[in-house]
Amino acid sequence: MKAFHNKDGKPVLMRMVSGIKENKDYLGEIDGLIGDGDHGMNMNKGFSLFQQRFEKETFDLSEGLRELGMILLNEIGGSMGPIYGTVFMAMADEADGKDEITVSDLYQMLDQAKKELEELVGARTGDKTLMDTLTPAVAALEKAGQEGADMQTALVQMKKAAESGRDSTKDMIAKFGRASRLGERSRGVLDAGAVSCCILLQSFADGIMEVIG
Amino acid sequence: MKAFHNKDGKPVLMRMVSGIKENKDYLGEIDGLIGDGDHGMNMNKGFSLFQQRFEKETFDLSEGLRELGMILLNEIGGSMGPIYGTVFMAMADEADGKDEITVSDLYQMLDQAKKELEELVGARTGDKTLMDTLTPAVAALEKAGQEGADMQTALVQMKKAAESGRDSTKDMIAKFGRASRLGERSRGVLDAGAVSCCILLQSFADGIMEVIG
Amino acid sequence: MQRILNDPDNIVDEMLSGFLKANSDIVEATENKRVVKARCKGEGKVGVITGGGSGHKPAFIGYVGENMCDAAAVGEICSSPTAVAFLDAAKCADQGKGVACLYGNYSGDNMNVKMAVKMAQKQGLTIKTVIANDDVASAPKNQREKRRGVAGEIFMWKCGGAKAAMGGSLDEVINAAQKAIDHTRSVGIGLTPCTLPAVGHPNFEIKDGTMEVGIGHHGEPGIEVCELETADKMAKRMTDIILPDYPFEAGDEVAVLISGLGATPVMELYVLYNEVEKLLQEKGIAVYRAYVGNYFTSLDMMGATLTLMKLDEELKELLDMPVNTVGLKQKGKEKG
Amino acid sequence: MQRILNDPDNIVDEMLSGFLKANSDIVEATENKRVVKARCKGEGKVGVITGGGSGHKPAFIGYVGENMCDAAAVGEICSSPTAVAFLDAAKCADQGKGVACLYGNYSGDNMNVKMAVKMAQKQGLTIKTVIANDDVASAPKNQREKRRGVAGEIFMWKCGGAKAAMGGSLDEVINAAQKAIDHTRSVGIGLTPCTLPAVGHPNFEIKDGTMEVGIGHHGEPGIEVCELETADKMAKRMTDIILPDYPFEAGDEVAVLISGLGATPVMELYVLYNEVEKLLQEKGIAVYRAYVGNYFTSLDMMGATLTLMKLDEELKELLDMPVNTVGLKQKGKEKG
Ligand SMILES: Nc1ncnc2c1ncn2[C@@H]1O[C@H](COP(=O)(O)OP(=O)(O)O)[C@@H](O)[C@H]1O
Ligand SMILES: Nc1ncnc2c1ncn2[C@@H]1O[C@H](COP(=O)(O)OP(=O)(O)O)[C@@H](O)[C@H]1O
Ligand SMILES: [Mg+2]
Ligand SMILES: [Mg+2]
Ligand SMILES: [Mg+2]
Ligand SMILES: [Mg+2]
Repeated sequence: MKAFHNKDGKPVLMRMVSGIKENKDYLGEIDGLIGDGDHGMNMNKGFSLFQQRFEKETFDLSEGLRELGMILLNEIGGSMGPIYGTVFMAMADEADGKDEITVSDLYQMLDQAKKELEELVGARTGDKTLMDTLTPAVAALEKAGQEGADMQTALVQMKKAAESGRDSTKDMIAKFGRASRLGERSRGVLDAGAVSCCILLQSFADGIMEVIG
Repeated sequence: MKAFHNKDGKPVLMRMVSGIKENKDYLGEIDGLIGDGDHGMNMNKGFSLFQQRFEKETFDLSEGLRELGMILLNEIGGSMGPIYGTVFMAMADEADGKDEITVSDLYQMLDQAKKELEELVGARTGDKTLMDTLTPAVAALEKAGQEGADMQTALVQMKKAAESGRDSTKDMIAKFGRASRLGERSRGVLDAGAVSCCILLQSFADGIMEVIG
Repeated sequence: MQRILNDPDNIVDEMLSGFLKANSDIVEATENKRVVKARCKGEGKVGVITGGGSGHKPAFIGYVGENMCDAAAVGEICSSPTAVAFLDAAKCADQGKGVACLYGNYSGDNMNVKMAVKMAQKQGLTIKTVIANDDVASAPKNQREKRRGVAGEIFMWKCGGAKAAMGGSLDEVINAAQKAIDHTRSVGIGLTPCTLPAVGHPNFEIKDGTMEVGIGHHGEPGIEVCELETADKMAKRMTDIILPDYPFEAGDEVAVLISGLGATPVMELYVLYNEVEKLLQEKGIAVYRAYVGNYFTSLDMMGATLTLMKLDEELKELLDMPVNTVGLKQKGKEKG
Repeated sequence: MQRILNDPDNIVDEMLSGFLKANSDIVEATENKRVVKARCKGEGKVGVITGGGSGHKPAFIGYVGENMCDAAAVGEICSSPTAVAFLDAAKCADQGKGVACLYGNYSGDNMNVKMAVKMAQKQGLTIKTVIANDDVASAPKNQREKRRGVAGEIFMWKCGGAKAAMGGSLDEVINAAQKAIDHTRSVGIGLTPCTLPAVGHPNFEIKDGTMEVGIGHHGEPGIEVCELETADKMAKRMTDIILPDYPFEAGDEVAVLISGLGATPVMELYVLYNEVEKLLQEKGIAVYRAYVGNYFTSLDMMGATLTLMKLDEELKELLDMPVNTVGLKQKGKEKG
């Protein structure tokens, strides 16, 4: 399979919702180690709101991403609202108007998200944030696209890249957000945002694979 | 000996000062059981001030009592300032102008103190306050005077009465001051004011006995 | 004890020194170092004074200023000021029309004020008194004269001070202050004990997960220790104690004062106020003015007091008068 | 956790509801339930807004009112308001002359304000910003742009708000606020951690007998943990951090703000002020105005922040302007 239909987006979105809801406590625990312990709660709030409002609606991938992004931006605040809000809005913008979404479309979507995020936050790879998950995931999709990989393969490679990106944060010193105040003491644990970003990318990929069967 | 000289008052006053200073911690402990633990501190403050100012001065009993009373009234505040201030001022007023102080003069001094105190505070015997020490002490002096007892005998009887008055507070329920809020819970321990009053009367008596040799 | 102190025995003097320097636009020192007076005296009016132990910031000195108290006597931590301090405060405040001494019902204060009044008499100065007794939990209704004064004293000072500023006679000022306190009821809930700096540890206990209903401003035991409740239940419990006591009834207009006891975040006082306001509304009682903040504290105690004053036109007018003190600043009536 | 709460997840909404009801003479609700606006708007002036996470009472909503901020965006506890809340606050405040958004340097706030500014642009509304960075301990002097904003924000709002009230243009308001914060330095000392109501236990530790120098308003670690000191030494330590940073020097006039972090008795803040004032005097630095109280808190944390602003004639005039907000009421210049 080289692509999937934009109109099949709903299960993909719902998969991301369950990914966050199931990992609420886990994300809280990780954030508790070097942050303030509220990352699970913060993420859960936005995704639950989306679920409540859209569970019973019909929508395609780009619409769903936009609504989710809007909820995060307009109703969540903190750091996660603008960060993930920007990510999903950028993805929605790129997917907008497309019936079929190819591997290279996927790459465009995530690459645009990454670029807009870079503009918003100061963080880059190596700073122990969600950028460490997102950046290699985007690179993996780019590579898969260039190599002409099918959707399934591309997604598997993206997941792998996201996971090793996430794991790479363990040995880093935090440069942004609350944990950055800890300096050396922030080393040795995963970054909460890198973990939630990985969960989201995994769920996103799993959702698409489910849809394309 | 039937009397002592007003001009010999200084050692009597200094004896009261040491009585309080030596028992500062003990008074604090007792007050701590059903009060706020500051009775030793409060008493010590006033008597130390008196000591600082008058240790090197010459004064007779009535002058010393007045100065001590003024310090308590004007510089201590709380409950102890007016209570003991009133006591010592009343005693000073009664002793004033007398060269010799007889047993019946002593009775007049303490009886006047008791009366003015009664006017100031609501408490009577049985309310678990210093009145339980002072009232029987005054009665003992009255009786000794009526019986024509000599100074020594009268003072010994007053001390005994004060001690049993103090001890009587153990089984009482406090009706005044901080401890009164405890109701039944205030039973079983001595009243701090009754203890300090007893110490003062004992020191007062011991001081006079020392003076009359 | 995690406190900001030098020698605990000097805390009152040092606090006063800092207070006078920081608020020199409103208050000034007097010859008696335990008496603080207002910079703005008003013209030829009845003097209004108060006084009490320290540790209740902004009470008592925080209510000295334009249209409230003219002077305050300052005691040690949780201990009455001296008779002489009350007397000197009265002398500062006197402008030949007599002085109203408005204070709280504690035995030390009662004694010292009594003596100050006598001394003043000998010097030809008239002091009349009102003794605040708004704390409902401190004695049954048929023994109101035994009740302590707590945060309701602020309404007493506000109304007495306003009456004096309006040119009232000594008796009128006394009557206004007495009326204010007679129309006022308070109750406190303690969530943690407080620690006297010189003692260094709490001298009573409130177990985590419990609360003490009816606690006094010095940690005097309340009427009940029960499980810590949510804000809505606390509000219900507090109003259930206060409302029947006066009573406050449908159609009444009230002033509400919620004061933190010192260490409770003000945010939570607003959560409590939100519940109190709902309960009052349900009962048809309208809030004319509300005051929420740390108005009368108990060192580092957690918890809050709720105070209600039932209003009539006179009390509203007195309450609406502008005031400029460290603890209470008000521009006068602006509500619709 | 001995707190006055219902469901901790609703604390912000409930607090806001209580705050709006209790202070309806000064503030009012808007269509966005996370935006509070001033009842008194001023006439045809530049709008001044702020915003930030909750838990810092009276900041941020407590500084909305006459001659200070026109509206504030409200976030969850210790969490930035949304971009839309900042945008809606700006819309409320706008009178056609543009809006100054004066806020603190935290990454969430930076992101949300950035997005709000963009959205506003698309709608033809100009928002310019000043980002407070007065917390000296949060980054070295050569990285001032990384420093957090703390209690010094109050001076920024006071001066920016005054400039707007005086009819200043958007650029003039921005310049005044920027000047105020550029002239301002703060440092905090934490004595106990704070507890987020939804978490239920402190998420960091300050051991009894120690203190954390340079702590942030959300418990961000400071520069040093040392033994708990007496007030005089704390004052020395704080001034030693602040004074050389600007620098403040002999002959300077300053405004001083000492804010409690929430649970420290105000009495102790005056003890600290007394020491600070002495040290400043020794150095020949004169205090023009002092503010001592709970002006910018961190939930139930114990401790205090010290803030100094170096004054010139312009800043004095702005500081002296009368103001009427819940957190700061001032009658204007009265000092000699
Ligand atoms: N300035 C930033 N740039 C990039 N990522 C950030 C930044 N600030 C925070 N993050 C990410 O957010 C995560 C924490 O999110 P969360 O706990 O929800 O917010 P908060 O830090 O406000 O409590 C961090 O693990 C990090 O990945
Ligand atoms: N109203 C009162 N009448 C008589 N005695 C009192 C009264 N109040 C307090 N006392 C006496 O004072 C003693 C406590 O004194 P102290 O501890 O110095 O003052 P405080 O109670 O203010 O801490 C009590 O033990 C009691 O004997
Ligand atoms: Mg957080
Ligand atoms: Mg977090
Ligand atoms: Mg005491
Ligand atoms: Mg005591």
